[in-house]
Amino acid sequence: MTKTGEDKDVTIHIDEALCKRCGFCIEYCNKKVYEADKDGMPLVKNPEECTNCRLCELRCPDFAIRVEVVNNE
Amino acid sequence: MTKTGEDKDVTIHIDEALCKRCGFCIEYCNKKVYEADKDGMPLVKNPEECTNCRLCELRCPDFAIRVEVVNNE
Amino acid sequence: MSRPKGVQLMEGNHACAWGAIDAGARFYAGYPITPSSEIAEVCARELPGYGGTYIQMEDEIGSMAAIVGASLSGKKSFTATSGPGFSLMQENLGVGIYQEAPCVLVDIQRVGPATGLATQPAQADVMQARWGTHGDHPIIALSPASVQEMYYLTIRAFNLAERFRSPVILLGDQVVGQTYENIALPDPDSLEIMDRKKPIVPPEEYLPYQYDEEDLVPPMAAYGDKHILHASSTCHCETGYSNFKYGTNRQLLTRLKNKIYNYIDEIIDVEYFGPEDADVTLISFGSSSRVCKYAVGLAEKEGIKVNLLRLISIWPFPDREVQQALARTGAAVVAEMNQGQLIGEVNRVNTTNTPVHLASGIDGELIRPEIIMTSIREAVK
Amino acid sequence: MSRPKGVQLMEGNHACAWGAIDAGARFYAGYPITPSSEIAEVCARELPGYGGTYIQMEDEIGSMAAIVGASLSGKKSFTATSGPGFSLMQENLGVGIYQEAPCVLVDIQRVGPATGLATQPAQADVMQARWGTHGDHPIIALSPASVQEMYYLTIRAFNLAERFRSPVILLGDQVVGQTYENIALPDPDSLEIMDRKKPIVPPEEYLPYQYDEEDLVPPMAAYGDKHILHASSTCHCETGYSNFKYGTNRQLLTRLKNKIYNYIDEIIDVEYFGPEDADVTLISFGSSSRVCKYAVGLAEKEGIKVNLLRLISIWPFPDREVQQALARTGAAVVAEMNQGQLIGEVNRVNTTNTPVHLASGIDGELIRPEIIMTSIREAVK
Amino acid sequence: MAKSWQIVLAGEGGQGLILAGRILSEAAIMDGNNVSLTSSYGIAARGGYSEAQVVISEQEVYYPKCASPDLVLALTQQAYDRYAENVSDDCLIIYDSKDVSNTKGKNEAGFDFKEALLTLGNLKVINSLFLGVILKNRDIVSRESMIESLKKNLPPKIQDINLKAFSYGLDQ
Amino acid sequence: MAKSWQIVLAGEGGQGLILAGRILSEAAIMDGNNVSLTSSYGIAARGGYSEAQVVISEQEVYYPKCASPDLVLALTQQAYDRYAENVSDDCLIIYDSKDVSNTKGKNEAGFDFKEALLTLGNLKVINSLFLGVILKNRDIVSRESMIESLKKNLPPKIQDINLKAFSYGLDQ
Amino acid sequence: MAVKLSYREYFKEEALPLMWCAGCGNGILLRAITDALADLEIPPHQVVVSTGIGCWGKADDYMKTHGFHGSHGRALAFGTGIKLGNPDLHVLALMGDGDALAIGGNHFIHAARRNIDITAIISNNFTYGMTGGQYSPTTPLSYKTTTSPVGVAEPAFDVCGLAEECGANYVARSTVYHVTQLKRFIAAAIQKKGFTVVEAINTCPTHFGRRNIPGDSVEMMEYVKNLSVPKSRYEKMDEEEKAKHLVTGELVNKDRPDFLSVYREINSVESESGRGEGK
Amino acid sequence: MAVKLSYREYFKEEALPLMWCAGCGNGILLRAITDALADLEIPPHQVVVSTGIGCWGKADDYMKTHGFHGSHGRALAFGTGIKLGNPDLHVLALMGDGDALAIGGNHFIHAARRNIDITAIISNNFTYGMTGGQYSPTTPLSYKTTTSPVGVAEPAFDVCGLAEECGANYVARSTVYHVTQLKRFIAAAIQKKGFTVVEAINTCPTHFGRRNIPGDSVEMMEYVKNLSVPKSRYEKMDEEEKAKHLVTGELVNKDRPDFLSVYREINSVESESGRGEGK
Ligand SMILES: Cc1ncc(C[n+]2csc(CCOP(=O)(O)OP(=O)(O)O)c2C)c(N)n1
Ligand SMILES: Cc1ncc(C[n+]2csc(CCOP(=O)(O)OP(=O)(O)O)c2C)c(N)n1
Ligand code: SF4
Ligand code: SF4
Ligand code: SF4
Ligand code: SF4
Ligand code: SF4
Ligand code: SF4
Ligand SMILES: [Mg+2]
Ligand SMILES: [Mg+2]
Repeated sequence: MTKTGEDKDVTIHIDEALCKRCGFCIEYCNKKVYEADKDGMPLVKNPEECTNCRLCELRCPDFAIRVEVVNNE
Repeated sequence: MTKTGEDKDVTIHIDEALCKRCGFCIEYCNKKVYEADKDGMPLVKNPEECTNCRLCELRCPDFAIRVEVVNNE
Repeated sequence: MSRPKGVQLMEGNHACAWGAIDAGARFYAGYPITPSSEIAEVCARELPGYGGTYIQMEDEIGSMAAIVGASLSGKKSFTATSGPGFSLMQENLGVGIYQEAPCVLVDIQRVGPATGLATQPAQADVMQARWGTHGDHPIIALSPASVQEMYYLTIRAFNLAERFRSPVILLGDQVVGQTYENIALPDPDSLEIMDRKKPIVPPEEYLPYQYDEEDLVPPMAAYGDKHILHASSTCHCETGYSNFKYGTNRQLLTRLKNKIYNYIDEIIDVEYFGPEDADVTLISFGSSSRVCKYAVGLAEKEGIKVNLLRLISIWPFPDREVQQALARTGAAVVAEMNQGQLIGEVNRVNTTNTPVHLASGIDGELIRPEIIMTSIREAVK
Repeated sequence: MSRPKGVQLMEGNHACAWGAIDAGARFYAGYPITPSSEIAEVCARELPGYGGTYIQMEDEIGSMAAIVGASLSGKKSFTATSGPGFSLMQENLGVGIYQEAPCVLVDIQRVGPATGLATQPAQADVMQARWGTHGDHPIIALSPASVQEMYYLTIRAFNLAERFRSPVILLGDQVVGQTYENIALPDPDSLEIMDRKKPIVPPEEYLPYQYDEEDLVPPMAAYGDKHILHASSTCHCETGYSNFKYGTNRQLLTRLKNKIYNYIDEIIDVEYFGPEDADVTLISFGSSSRVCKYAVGLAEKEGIKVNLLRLISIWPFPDREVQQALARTGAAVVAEMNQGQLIGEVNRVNTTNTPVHLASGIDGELIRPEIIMTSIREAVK
Repeated sequence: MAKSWQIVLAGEGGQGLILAGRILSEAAIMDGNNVSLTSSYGIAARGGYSEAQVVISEQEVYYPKCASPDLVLALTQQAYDRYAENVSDDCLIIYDSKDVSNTKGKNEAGFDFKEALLTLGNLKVINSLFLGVILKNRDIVSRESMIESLKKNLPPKIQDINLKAFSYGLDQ
Repeated sequence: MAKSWQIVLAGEGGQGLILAGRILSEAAIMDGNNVSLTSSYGIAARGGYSEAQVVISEQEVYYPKCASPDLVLALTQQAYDRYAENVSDDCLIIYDSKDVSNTKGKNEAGFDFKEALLTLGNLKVINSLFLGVILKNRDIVSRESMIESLKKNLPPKIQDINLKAFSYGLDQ
Repeated sequence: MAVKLSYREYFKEEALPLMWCAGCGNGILLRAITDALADLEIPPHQVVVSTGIGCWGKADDYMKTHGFHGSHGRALAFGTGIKLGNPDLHVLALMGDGDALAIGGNHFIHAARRNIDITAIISNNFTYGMTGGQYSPTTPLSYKTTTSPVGVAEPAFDVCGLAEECGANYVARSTVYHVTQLKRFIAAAIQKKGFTVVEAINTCPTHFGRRNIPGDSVEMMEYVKNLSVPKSRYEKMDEEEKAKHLVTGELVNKDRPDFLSVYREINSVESESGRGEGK
Repeated sequence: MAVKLSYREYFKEEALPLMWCAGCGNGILLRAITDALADLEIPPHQVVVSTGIGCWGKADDYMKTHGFHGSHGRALAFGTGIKLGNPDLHVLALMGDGDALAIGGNHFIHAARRNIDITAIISNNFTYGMTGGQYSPTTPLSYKTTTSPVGVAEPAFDVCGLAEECGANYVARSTVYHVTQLKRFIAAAIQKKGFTVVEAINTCPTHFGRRNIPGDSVEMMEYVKNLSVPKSRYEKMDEEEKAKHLVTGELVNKDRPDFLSVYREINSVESESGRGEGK
């Protein structure tokens, strides 16, 4: 149920079961990381652009996004 | 029950049954028209000083004072 | 939206609002609460078109206050709420009773206490409707069982309010409030509408609480009339002004009670359903009573003869009718959506010591026929 | 002022406040109202010295809310009011019942409805105490008849609140509240004081509404404890969190009722006065019951043998005790300062069809002995 | 039956009737009795009718009001009228002979409180004065207890004048 | 006994179940019947379980709920499970064959609503579609009334596509 | 013949004597109100006084206009229904500080926000007089009352500031000492459409005075007099001085449309555009 | 070992999915609160959330701290008892605009006046979401709701202005769009003693949005974003422009002593001077 866009040091998890297709993440990512599928579900299309600002996670009203830094440990 | 201080054109009626001896009329008449008897009841002592400002009537909390202009009709 | 014409599918709450409008209500004050809010919504939309006013108050206390105020200004006024709001309205309901302000309070019951189950039905405000406000007071309450009755009993509530100069409670529940059923609104001109008695004496002679001996109800001026209306929440005499003399209180409380209890036959409204001779009598009201009718059929299939006494008016309690029903049949079941409220009243008048069983629906849904059947079976055991 | 020592002349309201303090109350929230305000005044003066807090809220709604909140923070808390305020407290009283927040609500009854006679006694909130808040709920209420009892029953109210995890109502009236009588406060150490059960499981295992089967009462953590306390006014399961599953509501309402009604013997408290065999049994409570004792003597002089069943606890209603009393004597008089409230309950349990007369004191003063005597004479006719 | 007293102190607000009731009640408690003290007053915050009722008994007090007073103090005509018709013949009425003019004349004693107060030189000690007068007429409580109660209930600086007023009443 | 129908439309929020109940009910009224329509939904504002119950009868409707449904539409597994076990054998269950996988298999009909909707080219007409499927299986109301009711309850600009969906359901 | 009306047209003389204590300013305020009504020549039957519960709440007993004596704190809520029930009425809500700002605070702020056409006349005596002198939301910090025997721990509301913040059209403060000013403000408030507030600083020698002001009624009146300062002087004070005083004068005077005007306008636009077909 | 806490210490993950609608900002606000608590490293058992009744009032269902879910509009009144019952607690009152300002308005102004040490976090979505979208005291004038089908006739409260007028120590406004600012304000409010208010302008696409904002959740969020302007920009606006916007930022930040400090000080002075002899 989790879509992962993996690149550089950031992983973005989207919990499809939690996502209610509000479109906030898609609209408000400055880096246009997301795109909507035909159902309105966000797909991680440009993970390489992600700056790990985590605003999408904080703005997701349904706790459906997790932005994780992987290589930073 | 009504004490009358008559002079010039002003008559001052005080309803003794209504008066609760608060002392406002005595204290706040600029012309010192009233004096207290030993019970605290206002007596019209200097009616000739009265300017008919009617403040004592308006400030009497018990509707006990009536200041009337007699000769003005 | 205009007044619905012809046979309609209509929600009970909408039927209530239209009943009020047809009864002449021109003022609604309320505070939204599930499952009653649709009444407010219809009023907000429709009243301006009738020259009336909708106001959403800051809370239910203010809502009840506003309808009492508007009543004294000569308007037919009402409010609608549910349990939590009903609790908040109690103080000013008492003011309305005491000042004899005709108005209607609609309580669409849901599961309580507290927030409980906000969207689910119950009938657990029955005793509160009678006793919720402090001090001695009578009350009139009606209990509709269908969308049809939401309409007609709302009109009746206004009529009784005007007739008795008293707040009247329409005690619905989530089922009758939010079920959609077919209904045809009648021609408004065909309705019998009552209006408060106005004073006939000249203004100088008018005493707002001087009552007619014939019915104990004082003719009622409105604010703005030359007949001066003084209404007080404090013990008062015929003048309406406070009066603390020995005897005034007894006189006032006694009249307030008698003006209703002496004319109880104008209020009491019950329905008998099923065979006259039965093994068990069901006693019920509101949406539960429909399920009772259904259960009468089920019981028949099981070979048990059951009839139903449905209380359409529940306060004042129809002592005589219940007593007779208890005496006639050897066993009774009270079906209600609570832990046992009306059953206390039934037992109060149960001079025949008829065994009375409780069918108690507290599952946050319309009481299931099976619950009633279980009690019926117990009763004939 | 320090704690009064020795035999004292003390007002009932003061005795109530001292009872609360001696019971361990350390939080009072209220809104002044005649004839209860002296309770607030003593608390305002004394609580700080006991490390407690007095707060005057903006209204009675807030007062009731605050004592429920403080209760969950681990404090014994209470409020005092009279009719109008009692009406306003009903909604949040229901929250306290539902969340099982031990606390005490003192209602010093005056004449209602509405403002009525603010300084005069009545006992017309009896039924309101039982049914004033919406929805199904049980309640415990005690009714003191003297300054002494204002003290001791306040302590008992707190003890019952803690024992049953429930709000308890002390239903006084203007007479017991504002009469001065001789009283000696006992050594506080000599008193039996109950405290709520605390959880014994480790914090991770604690479920705030998981109850002990033995008494149906859940052990109670306090806010600030590592045992997380979640209290909800919405239908909830053992976790305290909202739960809307079929069955949860029935389970919760049933437990709330049973936790009290299954242990009713720990609550019921009555006094028998006068000869065992009598022509008439008086049934009364609170200040009226004192007048009944007086009337017992008057009747004796007239050659009528009268005894009294005094209800010290009035809710839950002592069905059995009243039933027995009605069965034992052939006639009963219910004496109360209202238009007939307790008498309804008496009749509810009157399976012997004993004639029950009402002695109704609604003159805004302590019921006169003569009113009771008239009913006694009627009863023996 | 056990010894008991029902005393009504009636007049108007500001005459210290309720304080007097308290002083009398506490004295009775010192004597070892049970006491009920109730008071009532009209809605008017000041002035207007006011009264205190004291029931004193060796037994438990059931009815805390004075159903059949043994003694009524009436400082105004209104107070007098309220009771004169209804009390039993055994009840002593002490009334203010200046304020109360219509009296029935049986088992009662007039007293000129105003004059006594002028003699005492203080208008505010009326309650100590009438307590003295009452005790002079009826031994409701012991004089020692009364004096102790007066001391307990009055601020030190006005105790002397009040005790003097009390003695004065007692001596009339 | 008089002719009567108990129909349950069950699924989740957003599937237009309650509007469908309304359309069905109004059609039944046009046919001259009595109707009760009730709906219930979970506390979740969106998504979550949702259902409409329609009782249609020539007689007065006493019990406004479906005590023994004649037809259940189940658009989700949850909806199916809620009823499958409890309904009588006479009750027809129409279920979404894509969403509902565990079925009991007796007196029931699966239908692939999603596919039909894709064919129709509009995901929002599901309620008109299933009303068609229902009418195809059981003559609850007349087709004329149903069409009139659909027209009455839908905004003009989406009427055509909904009527198309209804016919599509009816033809399957 | 335009005879000037007297306050006696509104004042119920036969109800004298007033129930209030000696030195209580309620009578002065009552006189100012009835004088203002007389000046405005509003027929008594076009006036409704809606009173709260409290000493000041007893004012209706002395008024010959229409009267409503409701529950504590709700004068504005009842008044809202009265006004909307008959928009031609002049509705005066007579409230104590407890009525208006303790239990009734919510109605107060909402009435101001809505700008309902009612005149609130608040007797602020800094205490709950009727119930025996407990502290109120206007009792000055650290003052003594029966429920703050060592001093109240809560700062007081600025009644006029609150009314202004919430949107009242007219807000003025005067005192029972400044009787002519008081009457003037009351008359102005009644004339103004929308929600209007006159706060009258009042004496309560019996309770507030007794515990805080050594002396008698006159001392209490002196306190009221000295507490209040006109805007011109107030503005020149430093913060510390300001905190010890209350500014008097007309503090707000504007003409936002009142609730009913807005309500009617909004709803008529609509019915013109075809909805609200009901007759 | 000082491991930085995660919002998961406060957030009840097992309660997911949230009951709120798609595009409802309540979840964003919840995240901001739990993040703020984590930043402040306050142990969960020292926190009580007191919620009202409404969509936002359901927030306690998702919190692992102590929780109180009371009656509509009373979160602050229950919270006052909770706080005074155990002054060591951090009490957060989570209220909708209806909770805080309609039925609960009185508790709000009094809590601010008293300066009771509670943090009020208000989700202002301009409507009663839970009951189906009726107008609230923050619905902007002339906007449509189910009970104002042609537009509401009442002007809206300025929530922050009201809090300031009544005396709150800290008042800030942000939006669910400005998530980092929102968290910062919440953290500051929790840290500050006394009554503190954070107003979070929120989305309600289902009700407020549906009737007033053509489009979907994103359009609703755009509305919220565009409605709000920072202080610096706001101050440069003319009155007309101001009326169409809501200023965001920290609007009040001061340090009046809180209620309990004053209460304790006043009462201790007294007990030193000999009264309050009770143990
Ligand atoms: C619901 C309710 N709570 C409390 C009271 C008791 N009560 C009567 S008047 C009053 C306060 C009066 O104060 P205020 O409004 O300032 O008027 P004042 O007496 O000072 O003129 C209170 C608390 C009541 N009557 N009703
Ligand atoms: C006393 C009472 N009145 C009314 C209600 C019904 N009610 C529940 S939530 C609510 C309003 C919710 O609006 P708001 O506080 O703004 O929260 P939102 O749902 O918008 O988050 C109302 C009126 C209630 N539960 N209790
Ligand atoms: S913000 Fe969250 S809920 Fe909204 S579309 Fe993105 S992942 Fe889904
Ligand atoms: S973390 Fe920032 S940049 Fe990365 S996807 Fe989210 S919003 Fe876009
Ligand atoms: S002002 Fe009035 S009441 Fe006061 S002393 Fe003068 S006359 Fe008497
Ligand atoms: S009218 Fe004026 S001058 Fe004359 S007595 Fe009165 S206050 Fe004094
Ligand atoms: S108590 Fe105070 S406000 Fe009340 S009448 Fe007396 S002086 Fe006036
Ligand atoms: S109705 Fe509005 S506030 Fe409620 S959950 Fe839906 S979007 Fe959120
Ligand atoms: Mg006051
Ligand atoms: Mg909201």
